[in-house]
Amino acid sequence: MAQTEKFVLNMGPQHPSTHGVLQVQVELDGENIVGATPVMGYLHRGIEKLMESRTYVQCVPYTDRLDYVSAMNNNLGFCMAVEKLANIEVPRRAEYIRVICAELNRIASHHVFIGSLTNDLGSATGMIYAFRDREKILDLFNIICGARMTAHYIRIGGVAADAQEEFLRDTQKFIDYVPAMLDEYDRIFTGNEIFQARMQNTSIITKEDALKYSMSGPNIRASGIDYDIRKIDKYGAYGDFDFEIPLGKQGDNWDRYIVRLKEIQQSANIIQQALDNLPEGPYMAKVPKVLKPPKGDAYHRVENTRGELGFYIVSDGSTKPYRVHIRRPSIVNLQALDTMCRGMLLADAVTAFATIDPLMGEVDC
Amino acid sequence: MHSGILYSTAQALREILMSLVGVPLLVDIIMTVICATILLLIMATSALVFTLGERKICAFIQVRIGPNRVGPGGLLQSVADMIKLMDKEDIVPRGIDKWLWVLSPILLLVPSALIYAFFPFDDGVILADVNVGLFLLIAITSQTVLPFLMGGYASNSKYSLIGGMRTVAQMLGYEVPMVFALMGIVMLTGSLKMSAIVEAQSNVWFIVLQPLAFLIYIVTALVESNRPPFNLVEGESEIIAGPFTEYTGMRWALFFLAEFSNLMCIGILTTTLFLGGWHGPDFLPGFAWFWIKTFICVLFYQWVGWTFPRLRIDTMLSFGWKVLLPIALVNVLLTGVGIYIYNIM
Amino acid sequence: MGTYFEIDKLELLKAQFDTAEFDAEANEPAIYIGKEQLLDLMKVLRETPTYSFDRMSCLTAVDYKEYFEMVYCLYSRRFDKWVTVKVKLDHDNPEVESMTQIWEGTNFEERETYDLMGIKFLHHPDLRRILMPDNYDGHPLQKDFVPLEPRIEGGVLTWHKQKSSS
Amino acid sequence: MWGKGLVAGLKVTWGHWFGKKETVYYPEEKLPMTERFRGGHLVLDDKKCIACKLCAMGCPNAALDLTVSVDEEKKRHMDSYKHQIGRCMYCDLCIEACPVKALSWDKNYEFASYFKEDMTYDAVVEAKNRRGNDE
Repeated sequence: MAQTEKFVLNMGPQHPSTHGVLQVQVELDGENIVGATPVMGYLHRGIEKLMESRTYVQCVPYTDRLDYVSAMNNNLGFCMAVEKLANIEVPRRAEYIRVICAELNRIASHHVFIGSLTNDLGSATGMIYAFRDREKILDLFNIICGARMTAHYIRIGGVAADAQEEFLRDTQKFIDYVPAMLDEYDRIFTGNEIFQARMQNTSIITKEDALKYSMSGPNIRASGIDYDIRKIDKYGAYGDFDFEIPLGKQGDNWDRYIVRLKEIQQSANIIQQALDNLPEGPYMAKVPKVLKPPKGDAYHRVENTRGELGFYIVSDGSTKPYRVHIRRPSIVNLQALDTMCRGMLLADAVTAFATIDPLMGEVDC
Repeated sequence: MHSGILYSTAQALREILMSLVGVPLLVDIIMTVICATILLLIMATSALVFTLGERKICAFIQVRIGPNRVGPGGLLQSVADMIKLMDKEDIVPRGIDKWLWVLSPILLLVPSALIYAFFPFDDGVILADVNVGLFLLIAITSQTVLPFLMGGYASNSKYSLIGGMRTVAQMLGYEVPMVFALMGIVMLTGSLKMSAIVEAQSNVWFIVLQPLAFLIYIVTALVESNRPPFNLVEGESEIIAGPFTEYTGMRWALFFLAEFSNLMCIGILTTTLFLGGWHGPDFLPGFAWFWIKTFICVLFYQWVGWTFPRLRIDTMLSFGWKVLLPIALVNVLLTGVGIYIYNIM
Repeated sequence: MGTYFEIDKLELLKAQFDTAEFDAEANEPAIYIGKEQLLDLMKVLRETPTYSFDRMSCLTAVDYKEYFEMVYCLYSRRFDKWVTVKVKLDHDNPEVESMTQIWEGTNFEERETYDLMGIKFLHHPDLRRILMPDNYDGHPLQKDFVPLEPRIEGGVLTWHKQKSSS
Repeated sequence: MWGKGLVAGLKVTWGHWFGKKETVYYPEEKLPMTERFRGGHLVLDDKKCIACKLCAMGCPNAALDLTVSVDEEKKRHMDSYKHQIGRCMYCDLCIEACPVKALSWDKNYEFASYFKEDMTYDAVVEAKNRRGNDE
């Protein structure tokens, strides 16, 4: 007699579409998913422990390796936490340059999102187009700090070097290119009926679920919750800029994609304002060569491309942090994976991995 | 009765052989062997050409240069690929169903090779111009389901199994609209004979008379040959490579060969059934027109494949059964009405 | 950054919970609470409409050698307020109520804290190691942690105490 | 109408099919490296170097292995300057730490090697070789 049976499919850690080394144990009933359990730790490097034996200044390059496609945002989070701990006032120009870099990196990170999403949907061409445009931003980073991904540009007290004319000019060129770029994405991805059919009404995260799982970043905004730390906390120079927070309607894969597309637009908007009003002045505060923050602890969070990135630093008064904890958005967002995949098809699971946009460097820390 | 360079050459060859051997049966056998060899060579060459073509076109669409190291402009890249594939270690995974696993790639190649016998390459140049040509052709192409399923089942891998099941679902699902779409052509021609179908297009190509059938055929052909956006069988971001996940080296190359042979098949079929086969203005010989049209079709299929994302299995199946099949049936009805009106007039 | 929780409300909480303490002199005083009353305090913080701390922003533990300290950073989206709750735990047997009973989204963070710091969360739905290998013995973020040596035994990766290095 | 988006997508790829390509023929054609580019070997100006070891102290990963000798006149000399590229994360902290600006990158990113040992080199030796070539 014929009978059917559920089976477990181990997707990853070596699989074409698991974004690094994420392993997901998918329980399948035919092609229907009845459960998905993420298994992590393949990229665990112990950055929190490493930081305990490095001085504050030496810790900064390690934050590059957390979320390696938006290194600038990680630098920013760590540096701001240390500045809060040590009461360092950052010069205005440095704040603006930080915003420019962080927003450029947000766009670059969303390029990776679009690229990997389209690749997972089966259109390798889309990936190349997104990465082609990301390359322009990486070239900008190469100009300003000499590295493309692991920037280590934002430092405690300011930035590593002043932004050159060349950088500002090329950034302006890129910002002018953004509308054409988004138009091309609209024509090849957004307007495409197959994309729409693949993504609309799949892997829905409701408002309640998004709050329940403490999600953050574009993922929670796609569910329609207005929660953007740039707007709430107005850290750094973000208070000076006028920008909107794009929100999704129902929290399906399509909304998560559209929210990120619109965020590219808003980031470009912020960069434009920052470029127009870039103040003159020093790019680095006076930071003692041997940084010894007073005893105590500080928690500071920034809006990383993937959500709420927090650094909790405990100082014992020495040159090295006593304890650093990193609140990584990716690992928290991953908790929703099971809810997203349940009841969907195997192909939707791949889309769900892509739209939740976890980065294993950050998940495993 | 037939004209064209290829046909005259074949006739001349036959006469020479006749004078040499003298036994008609033996000459027939020799001629068949020669034809079969040429067809197999065409198939192998198509794989070589299309490997490079696919990679170059994909690169051009993706604003890249593409392979450019081997030979001038990367022309010999596919040769290098072949040598690499032959050179590779033949990994036989543990726990497989050995016989099915080994047979699957070989069996897959058989139908892909067989259908070349029914293609009219030029006026009178057709290996087996049987009365039920189109019918046989469809019957043989649908045999590709089995090797895929065999490979998927025998590999003892969950990815392969899912891929195998998908093959069955999609190939069977799209066979039906395809047959009904081609029905219109058969109604117009009044024959299943391939040469008759081409002959019927000497004045008007069937793409003009059967635009609906043409669109349906394009979609179903992409599905039947596992081309993107319908390459669910090997959907590499979901199930890695479907039935060929566990194959390496030459075994994998056979799948590869079958895939490119299928790609050329659908190009040839589109040409033969809708684009007038070898018909064309007189300044070029028939077979040249045939190949030009085929290549344009293949380029079109590759262009489509490299632009669109993959469909999901449920969307694809419901599209086949709920959209394409009704349209195909309507097309049959319209064709019937059209023929009736034409006959009255 | 939103503002910190007001002192007078902290006083209110202190009156409500007898183990609650805070340093009134400090800039942004954290509430210290006994681990028995932690769950109740958190429930009050989350559910009282005038507090409504609906987001557990950060959950972690610090090893102070004599004791462990759990740190919870709560954020109220409604009032844009912060509060830090701290619990001191015994170093020998660190156990604390799991926050998944109130915030389900702390699941992975608690698993991580358990994995790296060795704190056991009571009533946690799925307390397993998350980053380290399942057969690992030890908690890397503890201050007296000594890395284990990987060895392959019978095709399985196992972990062993290092021989006292000379 | 259904299918409009598909045609629009096809138009985009058609445009790129015959459009300008973004990649270059790499070994023949190289992209220029920027002024601040961090990568390659460390170039030590051994005339300027005062052997203060600040660079090694600034290194987060202990990628620099220096030996310093002191001569009769209490002058410090850099005897060897081992840079382990395998440990280096190109954070630029060593170069920024240098009080006399004796360090810089040579910006040559093509230093892949078959053996791990080949990735460690001595900047003092390289500096001497360079001087030898110049003279």
